[in-house]
Amino acid sequence: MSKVYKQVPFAAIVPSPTVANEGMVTGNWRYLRPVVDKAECTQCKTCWVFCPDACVNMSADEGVSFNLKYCKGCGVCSNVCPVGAISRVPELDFEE
Amino acid sequence: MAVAEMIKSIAQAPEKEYYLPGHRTCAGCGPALAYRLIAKAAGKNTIFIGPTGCMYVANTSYACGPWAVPWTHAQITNGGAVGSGIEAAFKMMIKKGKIQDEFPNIIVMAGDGGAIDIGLQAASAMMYRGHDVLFVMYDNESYANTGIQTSPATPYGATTMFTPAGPEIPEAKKFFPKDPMALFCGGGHPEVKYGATASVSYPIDLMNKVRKGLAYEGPAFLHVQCPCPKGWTFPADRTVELGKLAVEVGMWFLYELENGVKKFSYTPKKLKPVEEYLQTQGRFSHLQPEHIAKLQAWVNAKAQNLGLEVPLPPVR
Amino acid sequence: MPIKKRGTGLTAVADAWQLADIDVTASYPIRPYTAVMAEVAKRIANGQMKCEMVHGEGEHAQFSIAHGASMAGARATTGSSGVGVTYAFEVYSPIAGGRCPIQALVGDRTLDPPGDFGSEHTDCLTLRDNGWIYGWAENAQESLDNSLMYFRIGEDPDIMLPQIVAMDGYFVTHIAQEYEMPDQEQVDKFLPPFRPQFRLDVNNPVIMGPQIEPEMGPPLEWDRNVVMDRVKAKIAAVTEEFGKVFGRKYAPFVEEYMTEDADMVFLLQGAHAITCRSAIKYLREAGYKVGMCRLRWFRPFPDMALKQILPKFKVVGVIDTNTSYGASGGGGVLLVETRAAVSELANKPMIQGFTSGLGGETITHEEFFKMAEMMRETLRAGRIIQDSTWVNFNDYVEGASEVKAAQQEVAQTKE
Amino acid sequence: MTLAVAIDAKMQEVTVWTRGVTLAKEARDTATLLAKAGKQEGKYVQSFDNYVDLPDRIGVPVKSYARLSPEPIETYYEYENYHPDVVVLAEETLVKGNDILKGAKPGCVVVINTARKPETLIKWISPKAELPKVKALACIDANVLGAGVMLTFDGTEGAGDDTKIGAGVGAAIAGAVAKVTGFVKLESLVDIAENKTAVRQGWENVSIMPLG
Repeated sequence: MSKVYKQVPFAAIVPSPTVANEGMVTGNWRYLRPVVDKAECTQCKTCWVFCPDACVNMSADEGVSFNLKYCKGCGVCSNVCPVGAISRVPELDFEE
Repeated sequence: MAVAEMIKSIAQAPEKEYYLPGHRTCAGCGPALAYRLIAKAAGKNTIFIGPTGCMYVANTSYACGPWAVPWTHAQITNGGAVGSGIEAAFKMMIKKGKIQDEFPNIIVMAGDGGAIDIGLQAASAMMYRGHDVLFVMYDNESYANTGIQTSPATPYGATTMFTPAGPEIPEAKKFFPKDPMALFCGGGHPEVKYGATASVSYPIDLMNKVRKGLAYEGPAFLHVQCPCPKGWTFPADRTVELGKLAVEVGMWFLYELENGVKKFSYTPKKLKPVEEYLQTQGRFSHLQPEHIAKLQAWVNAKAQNLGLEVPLPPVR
Repeated sequence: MPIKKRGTGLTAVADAWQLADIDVTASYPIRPYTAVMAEVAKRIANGQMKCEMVHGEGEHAQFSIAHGASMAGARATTGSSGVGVTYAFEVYSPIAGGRCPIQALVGDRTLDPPGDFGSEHTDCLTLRDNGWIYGWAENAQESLDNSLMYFRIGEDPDIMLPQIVAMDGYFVTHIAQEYEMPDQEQVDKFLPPFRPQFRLDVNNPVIMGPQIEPEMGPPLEWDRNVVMDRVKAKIAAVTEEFGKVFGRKYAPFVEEYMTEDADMVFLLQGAHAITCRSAIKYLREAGYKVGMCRLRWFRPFPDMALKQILPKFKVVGVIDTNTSYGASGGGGVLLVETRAAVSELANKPMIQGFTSGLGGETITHEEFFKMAEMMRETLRAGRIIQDSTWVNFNDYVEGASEVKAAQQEVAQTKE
Repeated sequence: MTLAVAIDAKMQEVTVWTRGVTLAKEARDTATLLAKAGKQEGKYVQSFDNYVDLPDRIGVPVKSYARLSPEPIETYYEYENYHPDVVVLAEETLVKGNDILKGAKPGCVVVINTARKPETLIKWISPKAELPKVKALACIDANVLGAGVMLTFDGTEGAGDDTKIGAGVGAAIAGAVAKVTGFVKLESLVDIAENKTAVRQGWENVSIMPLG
């Protein structure tokens, strides 16, 4: 066999992920990054509930943060925010 | 019916995710949001059946998937049948003591094509036979996975790859959509005790309807409107906004049919003109006033048929 | 204790399913396979069987229901006939590719048009490229025995493939005959419970059947290809073990009848073998050195066995009870497969094709005599005179009447 | 057996990276324009979308391809441009987090639709090991030229594209590519593109940073 194929498990049955699907990392889809203004944020969780990609994280200490490894930058969070606390900033304005 | 634990607010919504980050759905995908909320409401003891459609192809590209619970593919034709077989198997294997599992929540996540077009026969038979399965029709109003083609859920007047507008057919799509609630829950499937419409823009309502449907023994049906930024042609950040607007203009109605009794989950004070909704989407950009009037008349008739007692916009 | 019973191939398979303690079966009525489901329904109603019987709304649904049940970890069955078999076509590959070892009973029926209840093998042969394993039984006993052997082979962790217990409609499905229903203890010894490595289990979640990239396809298909070699080895082992447990010995791949000194043989599968054996008896008395090779499996095709067996003969008359319009040689599927199996042998026999028994016609003694006569013509000529012969349509000899006369003479002298 | 042969040795491969759905038509137009212009100049050409990227999803990185050769193209049915001579990014952020130089030929050129300077973008280009192969990095701010973005499903999934070819920013990007690479003449592009001004502006406004 000269060509090395991508191997797939028996009958293409693959284990379910537990935290995130490492097989499809979508952070490089984003060209506008969501940025939360923590002073404005009321922690109402509206952005959290509406994120199609489950990329909004909430914590009592940190408040709202985004899973930038997977966030596609759709902007739904910014659109639904009742207090306008989430802005969308060009991704290339950030080094990382 | 087991008593479903209801969610009263966003703050009470379960934290745990079962539809995880990492899928090839569009930025701002309505159906992906539906999947996430449904998985969240259903919880760990759940098995999903995914007939072919966007929520199969986009979610499982490639040789992986975003579900933390068991998931299996079904053909676009046979979600209802595969769901039936799984349910029958669990019932019998538990009865015989061959497995120690708790009977799981079994959810078929069919798109509009997999629910009311090519998959209609299997869905209908599953409901007729009374399988304890929640059949969800995530409705993005087209065959989206193949690049946006008309389905029986595509609204009158929408352009798709198969219904372009042109001088001979200025309105694009000519037919009015099927009514899935009438098809499945209009009395024709006596085993279906619970059916509801929902929208990704009303997440608490959606999650509670999932739980209610699952709590009923026997088949339940959920018709979820899922705005599709690609197919409807609108900016991806407006998905939730458009789902709400659909309800405000009467292009979507939120209600339940529980043991034959209809109950509206939310009603606007008055319906806004449908034109406000049409303007937001590229798929309607070609419509002429006579087409808009025809659509308004359809909305008004539907509101009246459903018994929605609010002021309706004039048909011009 | 095994029970002597009187019944059809359908009741015999129902017995096998009962003994195998199937969990789910999916039904839809179509002649002539229907009664196996009626039989299961009765046994569920009277408590003999514990099984969910799901009334599919068509064959596509039947196979899909069984597929779902199998993914959940259940032993599941279904069945069909004729256009019902082809209606389900979409789902055969997903079931086999998903490695779900469900079992189906197919009672053959001619495909439309026009409506015809009689047996042709075409229905079941159409799905030969989908990765199912199957073969034809010639009577009720073999139907039952095949069902048990197929479960054992198909559910083997090294195999995991769906199976079809095929049988000729009417002949095997409807004619009551004597057979033995094995003892539960024997079956439990032979057939372990179905315990798949993967099933839909919330405590060990998996994703079944995701999309793949084009370059992931070939390895998966390679796996589905090479498993067929493992099936062949498993067939040999399981058939032998079956004989030890139940006392009925079958040839694993090809049953030979009166082939020791034969210079020509009929090659066929299914119910017509019974008439064939009888016809051979008369042909032998009339001086024909003829025998029979009956295929016990069609997929995987017993090519290795045929490579060993067929060089013993000079002429092989392949009898196709099916159509494959436009196929190489102008005959049916068996002709093409048989020729391909021995094509590379230096000492291969001449292989001629017969199409007979279409539309559920019986293949009569006279027709076997005619075919033997034509095979003898081939033998004398030392070449294939006519590529494929549809018996009664383009026969090229008039010898059948002579054979019949000889047969009557023999019969008279016996009296 | 391997034969020491040079298959398609003279073929030039252009890979246009873009965003699914929203910018798909513009990238396809860039590839189509370059192929059509090449054809007009007597070359053998192909253009196609990356099949595995389809169906495209909003935001997902996808590719369109053009291939031009003075000789008949021998690797006629391939999924990708495996060895691009030119890598075009129809949207600037694609430079971050995508292996855009994978398989690139030595002496290849990168063209990015951006208002930023080449110097600021170069740090994101990957794989880093391939960077020495890049001859020049060119930037064209096509978005400010006013051509706009066409949004249509026409031309996807192998369908014919009856909408205007080269009406939007894709035309300006094509002009820039032509200037940087010399693969096709400006006149050929102007001749076939719907928005001729955009093509010229792309040609004129592209800024080139030589590398290596």
